[in-house]
Amino acid sequence: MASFSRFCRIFAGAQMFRGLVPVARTAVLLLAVAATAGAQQYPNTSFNYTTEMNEAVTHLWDQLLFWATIVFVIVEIGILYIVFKFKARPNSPDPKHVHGNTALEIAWTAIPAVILAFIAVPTVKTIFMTQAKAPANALQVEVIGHQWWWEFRYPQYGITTATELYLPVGRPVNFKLNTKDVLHSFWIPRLGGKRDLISNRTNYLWMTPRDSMAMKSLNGSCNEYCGSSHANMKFRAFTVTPEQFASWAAHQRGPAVYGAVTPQSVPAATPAAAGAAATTRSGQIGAALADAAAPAPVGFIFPREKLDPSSLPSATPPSSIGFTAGLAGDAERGQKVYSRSSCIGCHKVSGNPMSAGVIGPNLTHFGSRYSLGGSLYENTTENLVRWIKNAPAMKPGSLMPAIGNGEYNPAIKAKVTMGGLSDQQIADVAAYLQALK
Amino acid sequence: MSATAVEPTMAGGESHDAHGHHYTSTGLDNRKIAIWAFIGSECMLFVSLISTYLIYKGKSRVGPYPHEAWTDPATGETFKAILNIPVTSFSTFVLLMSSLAMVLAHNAVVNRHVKRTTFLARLEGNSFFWLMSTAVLGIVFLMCQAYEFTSFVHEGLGLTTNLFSSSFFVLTGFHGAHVTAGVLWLFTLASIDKTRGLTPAEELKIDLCALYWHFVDVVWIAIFVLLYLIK
Amino acid sequence: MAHDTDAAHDEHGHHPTAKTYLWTALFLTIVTIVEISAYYIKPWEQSAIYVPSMIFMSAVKFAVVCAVYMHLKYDNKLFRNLFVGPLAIAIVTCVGLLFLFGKVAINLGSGA
Amino acid sequence: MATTVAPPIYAPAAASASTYGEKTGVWSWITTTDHKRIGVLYLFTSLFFFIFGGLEAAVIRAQLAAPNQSLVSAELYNQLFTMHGTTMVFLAIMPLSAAFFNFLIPLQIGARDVAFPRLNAFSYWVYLLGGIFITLPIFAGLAPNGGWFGYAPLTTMAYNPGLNIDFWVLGLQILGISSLAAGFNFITTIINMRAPGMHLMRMPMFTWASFVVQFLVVLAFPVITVALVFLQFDRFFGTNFYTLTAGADPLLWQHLFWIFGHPEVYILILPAFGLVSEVLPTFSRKPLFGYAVMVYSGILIGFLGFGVWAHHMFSVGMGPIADTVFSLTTMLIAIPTGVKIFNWMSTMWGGKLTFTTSMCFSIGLVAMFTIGGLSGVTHASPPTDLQQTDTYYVVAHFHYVLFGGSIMGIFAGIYHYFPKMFGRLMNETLGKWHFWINMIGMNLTFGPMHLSGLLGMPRRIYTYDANQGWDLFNMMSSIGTAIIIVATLIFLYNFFTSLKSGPRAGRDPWGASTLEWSIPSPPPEYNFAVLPNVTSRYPLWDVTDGHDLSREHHEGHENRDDRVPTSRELGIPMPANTFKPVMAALGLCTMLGGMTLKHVNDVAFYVVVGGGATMLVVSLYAWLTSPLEESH
Repeated sequence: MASFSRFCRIFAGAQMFRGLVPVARTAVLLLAVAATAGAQQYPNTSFNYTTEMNEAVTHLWDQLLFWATIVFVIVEIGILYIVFKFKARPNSPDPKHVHGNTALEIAWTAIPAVILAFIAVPTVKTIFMTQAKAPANALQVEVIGHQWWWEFRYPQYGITTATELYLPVGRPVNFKLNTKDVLHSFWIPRLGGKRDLISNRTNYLWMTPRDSMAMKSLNGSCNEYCGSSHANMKFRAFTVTPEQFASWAAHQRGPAVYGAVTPQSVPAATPAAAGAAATTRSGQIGAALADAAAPAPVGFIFPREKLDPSSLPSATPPSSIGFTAGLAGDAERGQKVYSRSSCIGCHKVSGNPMSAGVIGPNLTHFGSRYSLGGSLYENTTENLVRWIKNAPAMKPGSLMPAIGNGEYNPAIKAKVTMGGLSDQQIADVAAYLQALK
Repeated sequence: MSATAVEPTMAGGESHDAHGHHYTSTGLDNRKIAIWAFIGSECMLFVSLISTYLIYKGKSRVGPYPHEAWTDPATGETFKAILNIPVTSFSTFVLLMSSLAMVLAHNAVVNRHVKRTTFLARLEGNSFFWLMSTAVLGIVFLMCQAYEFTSFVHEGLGLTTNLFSSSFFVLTGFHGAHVTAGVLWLFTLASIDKTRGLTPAEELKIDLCALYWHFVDVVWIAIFVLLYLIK
Repeated sequence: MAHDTDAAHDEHGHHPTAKTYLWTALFLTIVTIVEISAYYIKPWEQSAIYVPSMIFMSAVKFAVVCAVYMHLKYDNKLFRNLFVGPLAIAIVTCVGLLFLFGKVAINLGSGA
Repeated sequence: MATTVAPPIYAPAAASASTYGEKTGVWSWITTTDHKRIGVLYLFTSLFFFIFGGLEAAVIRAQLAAPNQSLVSAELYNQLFTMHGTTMVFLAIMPLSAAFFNFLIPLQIGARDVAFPRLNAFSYWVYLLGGIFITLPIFAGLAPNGGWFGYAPLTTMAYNPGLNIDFWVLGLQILGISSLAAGFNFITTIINMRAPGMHLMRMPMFTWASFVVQFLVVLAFPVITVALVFLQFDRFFGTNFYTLTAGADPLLWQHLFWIFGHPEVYILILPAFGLVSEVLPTFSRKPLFGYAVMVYSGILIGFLGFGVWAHHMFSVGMGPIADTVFSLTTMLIAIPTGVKIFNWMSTMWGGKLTFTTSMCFSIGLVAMFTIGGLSGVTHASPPTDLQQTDTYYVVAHFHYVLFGGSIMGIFAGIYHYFPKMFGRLMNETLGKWHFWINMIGMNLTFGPMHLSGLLGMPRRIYTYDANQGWDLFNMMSSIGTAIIIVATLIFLYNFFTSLKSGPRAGRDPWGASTLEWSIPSPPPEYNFAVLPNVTSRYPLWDVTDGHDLSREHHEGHENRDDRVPTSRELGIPMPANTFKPVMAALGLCTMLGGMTLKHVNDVAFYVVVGGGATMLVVSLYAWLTSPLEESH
């Protein structure tokens, strides 16, 4: 007993202060981050002035933070003061038995109520402002959530794509949110405004990226837990100028440059040239996407050098998926393999009449994307061949089955024997897909 | 009240009454407070079930529907409106009468001491008769429900048919399960009454069952209107 | 003792008689008959007051059973509170849910 | 206000006497109906689950310490966070509170037991069996994996065909029955078992908080029961409540879940508030400031708790009107909560503060809960909430509320009531180490989560990419978790060594004011030899009109050889030990748990479920037809 009261005296002084260090540190960090919000090392900050919606929300947040900080400081300093001031001392008298004070209690009921009114009014205003109907001239984008990747459709332009979203600055964009399966949540932290994708319901979310946001690559994520690969359900939004967007859209609505037309109408020279080009560029597995000598796409594609470092996935494939080194892929062969394989059951490539599946991502311009597997891996040939070979081993729960010969396919709980692809065939398919710019 | 308030100063083994009842702060019996808390809790249970039914009302993608006929576009088969108001009106009335029998059973036990001469007076005091009547009326209600369920299944409305059927069967099924539990309780009380006769001091035993039974009845009052009569 | 609640009454003296129970049953039966009739009287059934009138009648029945058969009218106030409090929360929750799922709307013009 | 409590007619408990009554041995614990023993059982079981849930969290934090790690698979990670939430909510914090309900409420209101002692035993055994049922599957990789709020349709058969969710659904049903049974029991106990003169407005704050909590339990749990029945029927019998192809609305589950889920939050926090409201006045040597307002604010928080559920769902698109309504009701709750904070501070104001470990934890609660409360206000505003919901910011918020609030309060309660429970004091030096290390670890773990969340990190992700600006904060959080583990180890060491060899506590080691401190530590099985006649809110202080507050702490050494008389000697009838509630609990859990066999083997399903049901019904009849007390 004696030791404990001695302890109290020692600790009440020194330790009580030391314990608040983490609190103080957190507060300082919070301020530091607030000051550097938007800086490069924090690519996904959530309160910004990037859209009119997020600006309104950020104003509201500033007010909330202001009042919260005041209350925080009053309470915490109050506690510290009380702890030091009223610590029991050997000769301190017994306290008076105060049971309450009506005036005081009314005061600290009323003051928070007033503060809350200060918060409530702008809150309600912002609710109605951010949930108003989208302007008529808005770019319509249908966002469809799948386990575990994002499909984007531009009904005004006849475009269907996946994982990578192009948004023109200065024009409102109205996202129409639906899900094919379970619940997901659509969020681009930098632009603001999270909204859930609810089965059997449609949600909307609209905003206008500021002109100052041109040429930015922004990260988006799924925020509603949706199963095994919830963490891997990511996407990118590229904010571009209206001209770039027009160029991109014009190209995206048609087939890819390579294999853009059905075989019988192909001009004699093109396939060979394109095929040769594809062979050179993927002559060695591991050649990077960017140094390809493939025909330049006719439409705008967000330039690689403008990508934010945070927008390129850093995950590496599991070492368990082996792949024969040094295989050269041939796009023309690959197109044939692809068109006969099970790929076409789920995937669509406009211009390839065999490939009309709608379950998996649309691959029409796959070669122009920077990532694959729902943005889990960077789109390199090395990653792609492994993905084709054994997607479930690359991404937990992947609904795309393993296709490589001899790989274990969890969907049928057996190794792939019938209809599987050899490494050479996979390399060819990869070359074909990479050529789809 | 059967609870005996023991003077605190006398607290000790000797001062407890024969039934082992302890001092209580309100002078009420613990069990009666507990059953009312239970009934309050049951309100939330049934409200969740009823709300679900109402939320899904009219949202079924395929029929049969409760109040209107439906033709299956795939097969051209026609299903009539499924709810049978006359039968349910009858079972509603039966349940209402069972509540009457229940209060009369309670009344009979409480007024055990009254001297009864006429036939009607003796009938009024026959707690066993009223308990059995309540239970039998409860069984009649359950039989109506069983008839209703089987005829629905015959008419093409199974548990898994559509949103309406799932929410309907689970809601009325829950209610039916409550009635079943009540019937078992009533039979238990009736058998005690038959073997040794419930005394006015045991009035609470009937009261607890009665409160439960009436609650099941008022839930049905709500279900009858919200499910059956309002389209 | 028991300062904070009503002193426990000797309930027995306050209980209604069998006659009251019979009259109550008669009243409940009549209301039920009116309810069922309303279902079949087309002008009533299709009028705007049908739903409110049905809910009102069932609420009356509900209240009468609780008050008389469940003795809430005669028993300790505590029981009434134990029942009415949760019931109120339950009803408010139900109405809230119906609003949230668009089953009722403040703007009755749009056809609630 | 002179003598308010009859002086004890016996001496404090002697060490050699068995802890609770005469009955000893494992069997006596299994068959016990003594609320104090059941409280102790709750305490040990829930501490075990608290450790278990903490280990789950430790694995989670190890996985997230750096980007792109693969310590555990995605599937196992999803099971871990689901079970961490489920364990902490249903198997740790709620039953830790239940340990105090059981142990304290009858003592605080001057009763000899709870209203239904056997139902109380039943609650505990159902909880234990349900906890085992829901926890064991993780060792087979079959643990629930739908998140602790199990949003449909992810939990339906179409998207989750394994047994994982079946364990979750049935486990929660079992645990719900335990909580409901306890709820009815304690409502009745508090209404009806109070000692003479113990008005409602004289009840100790912990009892008041518990009283509100029991109402929340009995009103909130039926709703989750219904939601789970729907899910169970969907999975077992093919109903359509959450079947998308039938047109089901996934928001039905969300609304039902949160109608339960929000009151559940108050079920978790209010008992901690109650414990703190016992500790702060004791070590300030002052009555609780604004007792009545504290009571009313507790009731108001409980009541408003039923009107704010949809604030968990601002991102589902309910429309501006619903968002506004739920936003405003949520902000309203901040008012009574703020009043509590200020009243606690005023309780300390002008007091004579002694910083025992329990006092430190109580002050810690006030300081840390404030942070959680303020971040809660930022969620109350739907537009800003949209930038926060389902990110680590929310994770930070509710850990400040639940760890900084509930757990801190429960630790305060454990240090404060350990002497009453076991007759010995915990080591204060170790306690202080525990407090400070825990405080540092907690802030280091959950503080940076605010930032990783605002910097865009979603919750429930098993991995994250490098270059997202989250690495530092995640590393801090993981280091913080390691520090919390150190603190918890210190606590466990302290707890178990003090249990064996802590200094004897005596009747009232803290100079506290409420009834439970007027009887020996640990209390005899009948608690009060004479039911006290209460005339004041602080009976032990008002005995001496506050003049004796500086008295020496009871060391408990005096009268060591005196023995507390048994209930038999005093002629107090006490509930007999019985095995029937255990049998009923076993039957119930066999029946419900056996339902998982539906997807395995039909015959086994019918045999086990039928067997369990029979066992339940038979033991219930045996229980209800046998008298509560031994005949003397």
